[in-house]
Amino acid sequence: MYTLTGLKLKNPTILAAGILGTTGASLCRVAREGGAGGVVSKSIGPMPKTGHPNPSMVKFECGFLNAMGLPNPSYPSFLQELDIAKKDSGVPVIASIFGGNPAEFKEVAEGLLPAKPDAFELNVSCPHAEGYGAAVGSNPCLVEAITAAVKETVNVPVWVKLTPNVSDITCIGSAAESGGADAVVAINTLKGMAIDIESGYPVLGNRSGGLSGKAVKPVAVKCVYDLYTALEIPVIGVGGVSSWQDAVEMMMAGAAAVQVGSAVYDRLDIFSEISKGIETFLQRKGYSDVKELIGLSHEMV
Amino acid sequence: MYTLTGLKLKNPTILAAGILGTTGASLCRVAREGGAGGVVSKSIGPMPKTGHPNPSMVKFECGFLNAMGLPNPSYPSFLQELDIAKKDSGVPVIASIFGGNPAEFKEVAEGLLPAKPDAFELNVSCPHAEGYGAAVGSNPCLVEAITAAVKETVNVPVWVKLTPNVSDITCIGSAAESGGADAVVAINTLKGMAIDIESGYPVLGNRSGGLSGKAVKPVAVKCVYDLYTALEIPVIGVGGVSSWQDAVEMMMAGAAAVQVGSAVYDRLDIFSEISKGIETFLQRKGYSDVKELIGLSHEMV
Amino acid sequence: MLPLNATITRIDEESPSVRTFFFDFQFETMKPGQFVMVWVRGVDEVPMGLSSKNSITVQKVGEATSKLFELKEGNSFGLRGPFGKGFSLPSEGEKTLVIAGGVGAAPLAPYAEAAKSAGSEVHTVLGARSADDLLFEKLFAKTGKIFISTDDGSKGTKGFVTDVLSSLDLSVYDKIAVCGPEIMMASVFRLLEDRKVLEKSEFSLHRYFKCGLGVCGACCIDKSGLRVCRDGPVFSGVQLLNSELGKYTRDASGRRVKI
Amino acid sequence: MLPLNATITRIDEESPSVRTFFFDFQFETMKPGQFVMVWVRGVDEVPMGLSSKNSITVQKVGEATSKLFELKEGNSFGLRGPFGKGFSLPSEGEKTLVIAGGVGAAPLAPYAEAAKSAGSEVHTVLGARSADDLLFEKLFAKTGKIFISTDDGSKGTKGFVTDVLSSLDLSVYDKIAVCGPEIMMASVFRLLEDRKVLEKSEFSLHRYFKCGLGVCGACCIDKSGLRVCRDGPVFSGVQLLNSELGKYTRDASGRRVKI
Ligand SMILES: Cc1cc2nc3c(=O)[nH]c(=O)nc-3n(C[C@H](O)[C@H](O)[C@H](O)COP(=O)(O)OP(=O)(O)OC[C@H]3O[C@@H](n4cnc5c(N)ncnc54)[C@H](O)[C@@H]3O)c2cc1C
Ligand SMILES: Cc1cc2nc3c(=O)[nH]c(=O)nc-3n(C[C@H](O)[C@H](O)[C@H](O)COP(=O)(O)OP(=O)(O)OC[C@H]3O[C@@H](n4cnc5c(N)ncnc54)[C@H](O)[C@@H]3O)c2cc1C
Ligand SMILES: Cc1cc2nc3c(=O)[nH]c(=O)nc-3n(C[C@H](O)[C@H](O)[C@H](O)COP(=O)(O)O)c2cc1C
Ligand SMILES: Cc1cc2nc3c(=O)[nH]c(=O)nc-3n(C[C@H](O)[C@H](O)[C@H](O)COP(=O)(O)O)c2cc1C
Ligand code: FES
Ligand code: FES
Repeated sequence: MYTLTGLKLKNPTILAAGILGTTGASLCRVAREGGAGGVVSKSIGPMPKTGHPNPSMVKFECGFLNAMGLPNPSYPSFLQELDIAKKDSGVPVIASIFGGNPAEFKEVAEGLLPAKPDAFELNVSCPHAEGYGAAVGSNPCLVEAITAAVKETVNVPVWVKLTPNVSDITCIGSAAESGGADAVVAINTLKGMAIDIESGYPVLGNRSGGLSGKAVKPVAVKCVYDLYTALEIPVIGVGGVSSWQDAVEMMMAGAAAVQVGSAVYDRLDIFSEISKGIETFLQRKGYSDVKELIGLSHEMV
Repeated sequence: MYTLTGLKLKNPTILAAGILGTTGASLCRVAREGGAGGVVSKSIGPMPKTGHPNPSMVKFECGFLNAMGLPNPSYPSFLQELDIAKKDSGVPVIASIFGGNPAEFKEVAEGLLPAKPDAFELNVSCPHAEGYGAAVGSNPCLVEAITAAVKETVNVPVWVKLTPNVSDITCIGSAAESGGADAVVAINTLKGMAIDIESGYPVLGNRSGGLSGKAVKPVAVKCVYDLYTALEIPVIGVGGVSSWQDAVEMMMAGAAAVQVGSAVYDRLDIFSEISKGIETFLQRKGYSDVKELIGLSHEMV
Repeated sequence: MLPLNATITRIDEESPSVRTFFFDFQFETMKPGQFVMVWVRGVDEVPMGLSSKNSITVQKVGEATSKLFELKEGNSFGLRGPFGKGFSLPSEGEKTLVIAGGVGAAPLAPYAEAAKSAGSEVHTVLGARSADDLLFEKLFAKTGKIFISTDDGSKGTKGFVTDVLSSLDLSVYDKIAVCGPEIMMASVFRLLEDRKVLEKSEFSLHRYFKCGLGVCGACCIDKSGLRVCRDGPVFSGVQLLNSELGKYTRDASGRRVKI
Repeated sequence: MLPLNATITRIDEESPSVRTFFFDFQFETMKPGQFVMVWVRGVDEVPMGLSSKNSITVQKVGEATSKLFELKEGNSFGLRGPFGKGFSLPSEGEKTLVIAGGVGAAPLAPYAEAAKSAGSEVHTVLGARSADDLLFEKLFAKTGKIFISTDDGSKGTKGFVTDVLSSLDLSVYDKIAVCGPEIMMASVFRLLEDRKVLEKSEFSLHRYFKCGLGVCGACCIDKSGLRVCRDGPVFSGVQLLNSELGKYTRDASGRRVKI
C-alpha cells in the first residue's frame, strides 16, 4: 500500500486522464487486468462534447499526436460510469474534470460528488481545446482561482494537472499550490502537429494537437524536477513513462507517483509490469521503501 | 539557386547552429562534403566560454539531450575561423551570436563584421545557459531591443532564433519582426533532462539541457505553422529534420528553408540527400518550384 | 504510424449504395476481419473492414462515405492499419458458417475465401434488404453453399438471416462468423445461444472509433471494458455474454445510445 | 545511448600513475583504438581508449582521472561507447609495427594482441619517461619483438621512440600503428614521412571531446575538418598530411592552443 494525498494506492502507478477512461467498465479493466494502483477518468465537462473530427490520434516513431478535443458525455451522464468504477475497480478513482472558468469547474465537481470520486484532477492543461485546458492553465491567476473554487466545493483531495506549454511551469504549479491543491500532475501533452506530405493536409482533424509518449519523457522529467524544487505538495509524474526504468527516473526527479497514458498502447498490464519492476529494483538496490526514490536525483551533486 | 533573405543558397538545407560549427574547416566540410546550402556557425559570444562539464550530449531512443553551455572562443578568436569558412565553404556563412543584452549582441556582431558573414543569427533561445539564450529570448521586449541593436550595427540580414519554451512563440516572433528581423528560425531545443537510475545522477553535467532530434519534430512543425500565420517575414524551420520527408513537412508548415542539426549524427551528407529528395518529390508531384511547398498546408482545409 | 497514401486503382459498384475501392498497395499481413482507418482528407477518418488485401467496401451513409463516393480512380485517401483482431480461421476439414448482413459482408468475403483455402467447407447465410443490396453473392457462392434472405423477399427467404438459420442444423459447424447490423447480430447471438453453439461463434462489432489504436477508450464495451478497436472488432460469442450488444452503443461523446 | 553502469571488478596498478580498471561487462564489438566516454559522476566525462573489451587504462592527470583513482572494486562509473574508428588490422602474414608512447600504449595493447591473432608478426617500440612508466611491457613482449626507449635511459635506449625508429628498417612493415603524446606522434609522423612509409601508418589522436558523437564539432581538426571522435580517433598518416598535428590543439572553448 502506498499513500498519496491520503489515497491508498495498490502501487504508485496510475492510469492517466483520457486514456481508456470514458466508461466505468474500462476503468475497472485497467485496474484489475492492468494492475493500475489508481485510475483517472476521461476529463469530464459541463456539457456533452463530441470532440474534434478524426483523425484524432496518430502514432509515429517516437510517440503519439492526439487532438481528441475533450469528448465527454458531461457530468450527468458520467455519474453512472463513475459509480461502476467506484464499485468494481478496487482502487482509488480520480475524476478528471474541466471547464472554462472557476464556476464551470465547480459545477462539474459538484455534479460528480454523488458518485464519490476519491479525488479530483483539474485539467487546466489540454493543449487543443479552445477556451479550456491550457487556455486557462497558462494563466496563474485563473489556475489559482479554479483550484480554490473546487477545493471549496469538495472535501476530497484535488490534484491540478499542468501544461508544459508555458515559459515556467513552476509558476503555474505555485498558483495551484496557493489555490490549495493537494498535488500537481505534470505533464499534459506538448503542442505539436504533423503534416501528410502527399496531400499537404495536417494529419489531425483539428490540424494540431498534443504530443505524448516517449518523445516527451525528457521534458516531463525536467518539469517534475523543477516542480519538486519549487513546491511543497507532491508532484505526480506523467509523460512518456513506458517502463519501470522510466517510472524510477520520474520518481528520482521528484514524482511521488507516476501516471501512464500512451504506453497502454504497448500492453494493458504495463502497470503491473512497472510496479513489479520497481519492487525488484528496490530490492536490488537495497532500498526499504519506494519513497526513498522520490527526489533522489536532487541529492546527487 | 534558392534565395532566402537575399542570400543565395545552393539548396534550402542549412547547417544548424552549434553543430560542427566551431571551426572554419568543419563548416567548409559540411558545405562541401555534406552538401549544405548554407552553414550557421557555433553561437559566438563576447568572452571565451568553456561550456558546461561533460556529459554535454547524450543520445537516446528518440533524440538527443545536450547542455553544451555555449562553449565558444569569443569573437576575436573566431574571426580567423569565419575567414576560412567564408573563403572555402562556397556557400553563405551565417554567424550565430549571443549575448546577455543588446549591447553585448552589438559588440559581438560588430566584432565579427571584418570577416563579412553573410548574415547573423541571434541566439535568444538556448535553454541551458544562465543569463543567455532563452533567458533573454522569453522576453519579447528584450528580443525586440536585441534585434534592433544588431540591425543597427550590421547591413546584412539578421535572423532571430526562437525558443519553443514559451507559452506563445508567435509573440516572441512578432517582437523579432518589430525589431527588424529579416527572418526567424524555429526552434531551438526544448527544455529536458534525463536521470541515470543506477546512480540517481542527472545524466548531463549541467543536470538539465535541451532536447533535439526526432522527438521534437512535431513541436517544431507546430511552431513553424503558427509563426507562418503570424509573421510577414520568412520562417526557417529546424528541429528533428532527418529526411527529405521531414524537410517537405516543415516547408508545408511554412518554412522557407530548413536547418538540420542532430541528424548529422546519422550521416554528414544528409544535406545533399534531403535536397535531392525534395527535387524528386517536386518532380513526382509536378511542382515547378520548391517555393510552392512553403505554407501549402495552410491552404488545405 | 501516420496514414499511408492510398491511390484508387479501381472502383466496383456492388449495389446502389455500396462500392468497393481498390487501392495501389496490399496489406500483406491482413487477416479477414481486421479494419483500416480511412482518412477522407478535410472531412473525417472512419473505420472500414478490409474486403481484400487492397480494398474496402463502403456503404454510403453520411459525410465521410459520401465524400468517398465522389472520389474517382487516381484520387487518393489516407489509410492507417490494418488494426484489430480478425476472425479465426478454421482448420482443414472443419466446417464454417458465415452469417453476413448488409455491408457486414465486406470483411466476411475475404474470410470465406481464406476459410475455403484453409480446407474448410464454407456455407454462407447472406442477408440484405432486397436482392439489389446483396453483397458478394457470387464470391460467397464460389466458396460453398449459400443461403439468401431478403427483407422484402425479392430473393431467397423473405425475412432475416435468423429465419434462414432457424432451419439449419448449426451443430455441424466448427466456426460461425457473423457480421452485420447490430440488431441482426443481436438476434443471431440469441439464436446461437439458444442452440448452444455460442462458443464456436465470432462476431465483428461496430462502435464509434476515435483513435483506432486502443488508447483513447472511446470504443470500450460493457461490461468487459474490452476495446472494439483493439481487443476486437472480432469477439467470440462467449466474450459477448452479458455485454451491451444489442442494447446500447455510445456516441462520439461517450453517451449511451439505445440500439 | 545513455551511459551504461560499469561496476569495477578489478584494478591493476600498471605504473605509479597508471591504473587499469576492469568492469563487469564486455564491449563485444570493440575494435582496438575505439574509445569510451567515462562518466565520473558528479565530476566530468572524459574519453578513454579501451585497453581490452572490459577495461580502460587511465593515467592520473587531473580532476576526473583523480576521482577515478579514488574508486575501489565494486564502485561504478558510467560508460558510453564504444565510439569512433579503430586501427585497421593486418592480414595474415603482414608485418605490424606498434609505436606506443606513455599511456598511448592503452589502445595499442589490444591492437598488438589482435594483430598477432590475425597472423601478423608484431614488433613494438615502447617508450616512456622511465622504466617504471613502461606500460604493458610483458604483453607487448608476448606478441613479438619489443624495443624500449626511456627518456631517462633507465631501460632500453635512452631517448625517444624516434631514436629507436631511426635504427629500424621501416620498409619491412605493412602496418604501423602509433599512439602517444602529440609531440611524440608529430616526430614519428615526420620520420615516417621522410622514410616514405606514411601510407602504411595510422595515428590515434587526442582532442578535447564534448559530445563524443560527432555532432558538436568540438574535436574537429584542421584543415580537413575531420572529427577526431567520429572520423577518428584513428587516422591514416595520409589523412593527417597538412593537418594541425603537432602544431596546435583546441581547448574546451574552441580556442587554438599551441602544442
Ligand atoms: C470495425 C468497423 C468496421 C467497419 N467496416 C465497414 C465496412 O467495411 N463498410 C462500411 O460501409 N462501413 C463499415 N463500418 C461502418 C463505417 O465506419 C461507418 O459507416 C462510417 O463511419 C460512416 O461515416 P460517415 O461520415 O459517412 O457517416 P456519419 O454521418 O459521420 O455517421 C453515420 C454513422 O456512422 C457511424 N460512424 C461515423 N463515424 C464513425 C467512426 N469514427 N467510428 C465508427 N463509426 C462511425 C456512426 O454509427 C454514425 O452514426 C465499420 C465500422 C467499424 C467500427
Ligand atoms: C580518443 C582519446 C582516447 C584517450 N585514451 C586515454 C587512455 O586510454 N588513457 C588515458 O589515461 N587517457 C586517455 N585519453 C586522455 C584523457 O581523456 C584525459 O587524460 C582525461 O580527459 C583527463 O581528464 P581529467 O579530468 O583527469 O583532467 P583535466 O584536469 O580535466 O584535464 C587535463 C587534460 O586532459 C585533457 N582532457 C580533459 N577533458 C577532456 C575531454 N573531455 N576530452 C579530451 N581530453 C580531455 C585535456 O588535454 C586537458 O588539458 C584519451 C583521450 C582521447 C581524446
Ligand atoms: C488520447 C489521449 C487523450 C487524452 N485525454 C486527456 C484528458 O482528457 N485529460 C487530461 O488531463 N489529459 C489527457 N491526455 C493527456 C494524458 O493524460 C497525459 O498527460 C499525456 O498523454 C502524457 O502522458 P503519456 O506520454 O504517458 O501519454 C490525453 C492523452 C492522450 C494520448
Ligand atoms: C550539440 C548541440 C549544440 C547546439 N548549439 C547551439 C548553439 O550554439 N546555438 C543555437 O542557436 N542552437 C544550438 N543548438 C540547437 C540547434 O541548432 C537546433 O536548433 C536544435 O538542435 C533542433 O534541431 P535538430 O533537431 O535538427 O538538432 C544546438 C544543438 C545541439 C544538439
Ligand atoms: S477507438 Fe480509441 S480505444 Fe478504440
Ligand atoms: S566531440 Fe563532438 S563532434 Fe567530436
